This record gives sequence, structure tokens and C-alpha cells, in this order.
Amino acid sequence: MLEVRGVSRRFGGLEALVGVDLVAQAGQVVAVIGPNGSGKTTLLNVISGVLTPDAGTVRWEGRDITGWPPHRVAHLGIGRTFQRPRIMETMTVRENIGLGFLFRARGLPVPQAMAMAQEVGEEVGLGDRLDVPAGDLTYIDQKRLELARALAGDPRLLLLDEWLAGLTEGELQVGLELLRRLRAQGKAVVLVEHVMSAVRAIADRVVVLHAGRKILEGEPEEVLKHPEVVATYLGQDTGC
Amino acid sequence: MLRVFGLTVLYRKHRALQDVHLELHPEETVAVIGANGAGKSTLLQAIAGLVRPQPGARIEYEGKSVLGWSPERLARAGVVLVPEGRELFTGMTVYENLLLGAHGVRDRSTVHRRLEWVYTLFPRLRERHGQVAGTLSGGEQQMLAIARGLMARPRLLLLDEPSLGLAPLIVREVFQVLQRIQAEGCAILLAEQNVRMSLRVAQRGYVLETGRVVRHGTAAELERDELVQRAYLGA
Amino acid sequence: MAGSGTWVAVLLDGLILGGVYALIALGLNLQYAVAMILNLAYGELVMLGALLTYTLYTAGRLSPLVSLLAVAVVAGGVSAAAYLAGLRRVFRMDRREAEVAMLLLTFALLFLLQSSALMLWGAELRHYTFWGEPVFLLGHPFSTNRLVAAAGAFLLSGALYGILRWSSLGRVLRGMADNPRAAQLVGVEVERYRLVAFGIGGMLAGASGTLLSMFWSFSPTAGIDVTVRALVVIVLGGIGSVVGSLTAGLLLGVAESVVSAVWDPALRLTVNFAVLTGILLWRPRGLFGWRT
Amino acid sequence: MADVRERGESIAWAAYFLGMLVLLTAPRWGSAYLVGFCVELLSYMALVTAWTMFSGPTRYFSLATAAFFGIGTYVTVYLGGRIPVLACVAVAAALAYLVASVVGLATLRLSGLYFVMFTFGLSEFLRQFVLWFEGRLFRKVGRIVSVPFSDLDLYYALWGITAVLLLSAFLLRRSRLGYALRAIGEDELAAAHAGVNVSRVKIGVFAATASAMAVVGAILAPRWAYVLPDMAFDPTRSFQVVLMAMLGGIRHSYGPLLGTIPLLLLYEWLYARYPYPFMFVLGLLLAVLILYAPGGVSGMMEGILQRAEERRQEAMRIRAEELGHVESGEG
Repeated sequence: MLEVRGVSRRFGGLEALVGVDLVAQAGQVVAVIGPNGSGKTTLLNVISGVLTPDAGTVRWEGRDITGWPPHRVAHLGIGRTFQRPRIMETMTVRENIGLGFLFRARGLPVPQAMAMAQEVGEEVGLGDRLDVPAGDLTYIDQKRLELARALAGDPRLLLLDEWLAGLTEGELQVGLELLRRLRAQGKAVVLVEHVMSAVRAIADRVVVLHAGRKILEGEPEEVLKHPEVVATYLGQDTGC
Repeated sequence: MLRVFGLTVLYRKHRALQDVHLELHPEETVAVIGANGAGKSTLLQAIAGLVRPQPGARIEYEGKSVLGWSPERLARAGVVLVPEGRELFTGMTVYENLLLGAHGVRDRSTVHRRLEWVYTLFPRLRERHGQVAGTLSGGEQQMLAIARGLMARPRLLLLDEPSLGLAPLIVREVFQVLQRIQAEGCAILLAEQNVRMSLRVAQRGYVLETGRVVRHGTAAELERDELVQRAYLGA
Repeated sequence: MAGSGTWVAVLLDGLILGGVYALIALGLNLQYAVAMILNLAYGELVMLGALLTYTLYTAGRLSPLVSLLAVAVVAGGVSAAAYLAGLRRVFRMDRREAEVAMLLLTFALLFLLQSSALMLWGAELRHYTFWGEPVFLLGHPFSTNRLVAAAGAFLLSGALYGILRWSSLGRVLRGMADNPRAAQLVGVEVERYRLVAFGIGGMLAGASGTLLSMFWSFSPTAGIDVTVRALVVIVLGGIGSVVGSLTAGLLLGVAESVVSAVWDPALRLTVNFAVLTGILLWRPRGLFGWRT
Repeated sequence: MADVRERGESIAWAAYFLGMLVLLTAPRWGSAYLVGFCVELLSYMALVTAWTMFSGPTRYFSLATAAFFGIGTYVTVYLGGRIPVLACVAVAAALAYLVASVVGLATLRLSGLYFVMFTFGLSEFLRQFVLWFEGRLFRKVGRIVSVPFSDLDLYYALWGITAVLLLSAFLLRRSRLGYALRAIGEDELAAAHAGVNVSRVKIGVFAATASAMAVVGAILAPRWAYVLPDMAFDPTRSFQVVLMAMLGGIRHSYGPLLGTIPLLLLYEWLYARYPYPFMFVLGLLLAVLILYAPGGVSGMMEGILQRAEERRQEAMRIRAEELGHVESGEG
């Protein structure tokens, strides 16, 4: 179980996060939504160890991991994907996925890691392109590859940063199906997302951020109809 | 004033923009709306010369083709981009940021006249003129970014997500200023998530969804259009 | 060694040396902060300036103060040529390749300049006497050339600081150092200004060479020592910070003169390096600013 | 396409190991001059291999080869007579490991820029420090090396360290550590999120390769009758190692060694007669390589091999179509 309490972080004059709380249970998909610049990615950076918060704590499975470096956070079973996919372009797809198996808490020897990559590759739909250099993949496939690398680390919590963005209707359904399978396996998922249809379809709970503050939390239906949320997205007509 | 034909932009083999057509008449404000990741920023960056479009695109500004022009050449020709994330000179004062906005203007009195004009539009910047830009609040930084753009007396202002991370009160102030800017003869192409505010300020609008223009019409038409609602809230 | 008098002398000597170090670091900082090129061959440009001054003085009977400008222009020209010939291409590479390519190109430039200097002037140590007579400052003897060199260094540093602080050219250069993308968006022809900044940096190197040559002995292979000191100064002062370079230059000048007075002049670079290692371990961003 | 690379790589490595066997027997049949050249060749093969093991995959370019080599040299110079040679080598390795760890701690957590700057200054710093140390301790600079270490022992010791380095470079390619280094070179943040302890790997491997360089320095020390700090810490040694690696091409594990032999031949032939013009040519060569052939010789070779492969597959496809056409025609 992930528990984020009162996390704040500023960059010079800008308050990126102010006193944000977030809880994600095993087998639960928590969507984090909010317009651009509301601090969503900063929140993931604090959880995954890229940034140390100015205030507040991050607890995972009962342990305080505030400020831990990314590799130790990864070893606790927390996987991460990024808004712009960060993949090893000169390595093949198999080798990219193999990195997860190699460097997770109980890392596997190289041959075994590369063999295990096959199965995870197929699970995300890259089974037929395992020996292609990752640099040749399209943007969408690179996002899938990143998820596969995270899954190889045997995570119990997944932090996905706009993983469903830019998908066609068909691709979206495949992606949602995959997330449902991961939830069924008992994994917790924190989904930073803009594709509202996906949030509506998969999220168990929705957290709304605006200008670094959590302004609402609740069931998807209830939250997405809430006037204040509609306002932050469609904008208030505060007269002009 | 501005005509864009067949604009396609690839990002890592992914079609960020797909065959976009767009027009802008002098002294007109046009809004480009769409969910995040729909390609709004890419469109503005392509027009401002920061991103290279695929062959076959045509971008005409005041009748001339400006395809392939560098951002600095476009800025000097009056096409000024206020980018997403503002790109201020964070280590320099408000005053210096504004002076740099008028880079290339030799005549000092013109620069000072523009400075006065900008200070009247954004009174708070006059108060903060000696302060280092990085220490301003989010709203003030956004105002400074727009003000710096205006110092070049643009004929076409490209505004990328001005309401980014701003509290509603400040968003209203920013949009009021946009109206006054347009009234003084500057065409504005506004890429914005905040649909209702942008349709309030704009005369016409284009709706982008995963890189394609899915709807185009006057502000009034778009406001009632259920597609716009769906594009945002997946109703 | 004690006695207040001698400490004053050590302090003054340190400030004189520090002034020249600050000037050298300013040129390197200008090239890096604005033209975004960390020039590992910077010391070679300083040596070029020193050697040219030496030849003009010994062969052409031209006093260093007169030849200062000419030498600076030549060094600036060499820098501009190097920039146009190859360094310019670095900006078309993707970011990660560019940083490595930039450093390796200046590393290659180092050996190009050093070997050319060796071919022209040979490897022996050079020295010339110019205004050697002592002048008494606060009761302590200082050779005139040291004072003149320090005065020249402070003058040039002051001039550069003034240009950067108050002139419009300076504002543009500072803008490019602060945010190159923003400079482009306000219409600054970044390509041209990078060349200008790299050229001015080269001129400062040449000028520093002339000033140094007045009281130091030098050879074509002594460039690396100068570059290393300049690197220590800009890291200590915070890369890209003009004030930082000036202050750090003076600090190091004093530290070195204390060490050479108390222990041994040969230990001067050791002090620099010990200070650099300490700073990087303790406060990686340098004292005054940060920009990487 | 991948098999073209595999085949190219295995052929190259096979050639290297064969070459090493030949070099092992060189002292028996080679002339004194040839053995001298082989010693030079072995030492640069070792230095280039050690340098590339760290700088190749991670793109952190160290300019400190000369510094670590110099450390090794001076350990033998000072301790050579007093303790057995193997102990010298061990002390050299340990000292270099320590120095490299401090350099790594100070710079590797920052951008690559600080690292390159620091390593650039390191050999100059050590050169001046030893200059001062010798002046202080022995009143005069320059030491005569008297070590009970025959030329033959030296040759075989050098051959040994080079073989060890080649073998570890070969094994590193497909090893866990090799993948960690490549991942760090591609994207440090992603590597960290995959579980790689980025700082520890960077500092550890940099220090290990640094001690290997010191071992080479320690072994070679007896060859100089008379040692001066300027010779042991000569910055051109760092320059040549980088140039050899870039000429050979650092994108392939077998690349760098390709650059070693041609440059060494050039060095032997030209350096003695016209040292300065030769250095100028080397500087120019490095600049040209970086600008126009970053992939180096191995990069170009692979390009040619790949194009040949494409043409071959193209030809096969056309022939297959003709056959297909003929069959359907008959069917």
C-alpha cells in the first residue's frame, strides 16, 4: 500500500506541489488528473525518488521511503514509465526488457533475463519485434516497451505517466485490457492521465490536482461531473 | 495573414500532427483547443520554426512562405511565440527580460514607448520591474512571458497554454489583456486547454484530437458542440 | 616568515596574481556560458598571446602594452576560425553527442595549437625583462611589470564586467547564457552571437597572455597548466557566473601566494586542485551559481 | 541485420586472441627492435582496452589515462628496489583505485562536463606534485630505475595484463555489468529506475580501469632508464589513447583496438623524425574523426557490411519473386 502524506515541493517562485495526499491500495487503479502544469509528473518524481520533497512523507508497504534514490525505490517493487518514453535506443527490445530482470531486487543472470523478456514482450504486444533495435519502434510501441521493462522488475506498484496518451480507439482498449490484468494480479497502479474515457473506464478512484493542490478525490463518475473539476478543465466563465 | 496547409509532424515515427489546415485573418483571435497531447503545442512550435514539419506542408505568413525559417528570423518578422513553460530569462530582472523582448529595435524611444504600453497592460510588472524573473509567482511569470512577447510589437502572437498552472482569478486577468491586445491590431493564435475562456476571447476555433482537426467553426458554434465536450470529458 | 609586513606583501602579491587569474577565467567563462563551448585549449590561446608578445618585444622592440591589442585580435581570430571550422557543427548534433564532441574537439585543438607553437617557437622556456624596476607599495617592493599586469587585468575585467552589466550587447550575451531557447524566441541570432562570444573570449585569452608574459616565463607546453587553473576558478566561482569568476580568481591568487610563501611555489597547482576537489565534494555547484 | 553485427564482432575478437598468441611467442623469434615494438603495442592495447571499457558505453570520456599510468610508473620507481615487483604492481593498482574513486566521487554525480574537466587537470596536477615531491625529497628531479626485473619478465607480465584486459572486455559485452554501463550511457534516469545503482557502477568501473592503467605503468617503468615526471605523466598519452579509440570506433566492443595498430605504426615511423608536425596531424585527425566519422573505422566497416547484406537480401528477394512467378505461371 502506497501512502503519500502532505507532500510539498517548489522550484524558485513556483509551487509545484502543496500538501498533497495520495493513497493507493494493492489491486487498485488510482487515476491522477488535472490540467497541464498541475504537478502530476512532479508527484510521480517524488514517489519514484527523482525529487526529494521539501515537506511531507512517502510510505510504501509500511516503510518510509521519502528521499530514497530511484534504484532503491525500484528494488522495493515500484515500476515507472515516463511522459516521454526513456528507452535504450541502441539495445534491442529484448535487451531493454531484460534490464528489468537483470537489475531488480533479485536480479537474474543474463541468459535467463533475456529469455524471460520474451514472455513480458508478448504480454505488451511486442512479441514479434524482440530483436529490433528499440530506436526503430514507434512512439506508442516505445511506451509499451517501457511498461514491459517496468513489469520485468516484478513491481507491486506501477507509476504510469500518460501511458494511454495518443492511442487510437482500438489501441486504447488493448491498453485498458492490460491494465485490468495487472490490477487482477494485485498490483497497485497510479495512473497520471488525460484520456478521460480511459479514466472513466478503469479508475477505482480519481484524484484531481490543480496548480499543485489536491482539490478533489472520489469515484470517477462523481468526480468527473463535479462542477469544480469541469471548471478546471473547461474553464470557468468568470466573465471577461 | 496566416495560412497553413497539409501540416504533418512526426515525433519518433508517431504522427503528432496529421495534415492540419488552418487560417488566421489580420487582427483576429483564433483558438486551438483539444485535450493534452492532441498536438496543440506541436502546431504552434511548427509555425514558430522550432519543429520541422514533414515535406508537403505549406506555411504562409502575409502571403510569403515561411517554411524552414528559423525562430529568430520569424520573431523579427513579427511572428512571436510565447511558449509552453514560458522560457523566461529566470536569472535576469523583469526589466531586462522586457528589454530583450525588444531585441533588434535600435531606437531607444520606441523601446521605452513599448515598455510603457506593456506596463499599462500589466501594472504588476511595473511594481516588480527590478525583481529577478525566477522569483515571480506563476501568474506573474506568465504575464512577463506575454509582455516580453509584446515588446517585439508582433503582428501575430502565438500563445501556448497561457493558463498553465494559474489560479482562475489570474487566468481571467490574462484573458482580459488578450482582448485588449487584439483590439490594438495583433492577431492571436491561442493554444489552450481552458476551452470556455478561450472561446470567450476568440472569434473562431479549431478542435484538435490526436493530431487531427476534427472540428472548425466560430466560437459560438463550438461552444454548443457536444464533440468539444466529449473531446475533453469523454462524456 | 611571520611579521605583519610580509603578510601584507603576500596578500598584495596574491591579489595581483588573482587579478590575472580572474581575467583568464572570465574569458573561459564567456566562451562556455554564452557560446556553450568549454575550451580545453584555452591555455594554449593564452600561451599564443604570450609567445607573440615575446617575439614582438624581442624582435620588433614593441612594448607589450602596445602589442596587447594586436595580440588579442590575433588570438580572437584564431578562436573564431576554430569555431567556424569545426566547433559550430557541434550544435547540430543531438545533445548527448554534442557535449562529448565539443570537449574532444577542443582537446584536439589543444594539440593543434601546442604543436604549431612548438614548431614556431621550439620547446625552451622563454622570458623577457620589461619594466623590471621595483616600485614600493605600502613599503613592499613589487616589480613594475607585475603591477602593470595586475592593473591591466583589473582594467580588462572591469571593462568586460561593465559591458556585460550595462551595455545592450552584454544583456544579449547574458540572456543567451541564461536561456538560449528564450534568446532565440526574442529574435537573437544565436549563431552569430555565439561566434562573437567565442571570439571575445579568445581575445581575452590573448590579452591575458600578454599580461602574464611580462612577469612569467613560459613555453608552448605550459598552456595546460593555465587551463587547469582557469577551470578551477570557474568551477569554484560557479560556471557561468561573472562575479563568481572574479571573486574566485582573487581568492585563488591569494591562496597560491600564501602557499608559495609558506611552503613551496611548486605546490601552487596542488593547492588549486585540493581546493577544487574539496568544493566539488562539498558543494557540487560551486560557490556562486550553477549552470550545467 | 543483427547477425551481421554478431558475425563481424566474433571475427574481430577471434583475430585479436589469435594476435595475442602470436605476440606471446614474439620474444623467441623477433628481433630486439620488433620485441620493443611489441611492448609498445601491448601497452597501448592494454590502455585503450581499459579506457574503452569505462568510457565507451557510458560516454564519460576520461582524459586521465596519463595520470594513472604515471602513478603506476612512480610506484615502481620508488618501491621497485625494496619490495618484490608483484607487490609494486599491487600497490600501484590500489593507489590508482583510491585516486580514481576520489575523482569519481567528486565528479561522477554531476554532469559529464565536470568529469572530463577534472580528469583533464589530473595528470598536470600529479606531474607538478611529483616534481615538487622529488625536488623536496631528493634535491633533484629524475630517478634512475633499478629493478630486478628482466626484459623477458617485463614482456610476459605486460602480455598477462593485456590478455586479462582483453578477456574482461570480451566478457563484459554480454555481462550484467556491461548492460548496466550501456544503460547508464543511454539514459541514467531510466537505468536507475530499472534498479541500477548508477553512482556505484560508474565510480567502481572507472576506478577498476584506472588501476589497470596503473598496473601497465608499473610494469613498464623499468624500460625507462631514467624517469622524469614530464615523461611519466605526459598528457599526449591520454590524447593518443582517446585518438586510437575514436579512430577504431567506440560503438563496437572490438572497435578501439582497430585504431591502435595503425596509429602506433605512424608513431614509430614519424614521431622520431618530426615530432611536432606529427602531433599536429594527430590533432587534425581527431577533429576530422569527431566531425565526419564518429563511428570510426569499425562504424564505417559495419556500414559497408550492412549495405552488402541489404544488397544480398534484395537480390535473394528478386530471385524468389522470379521463381514464384514461374511456379504460378505453370500451376
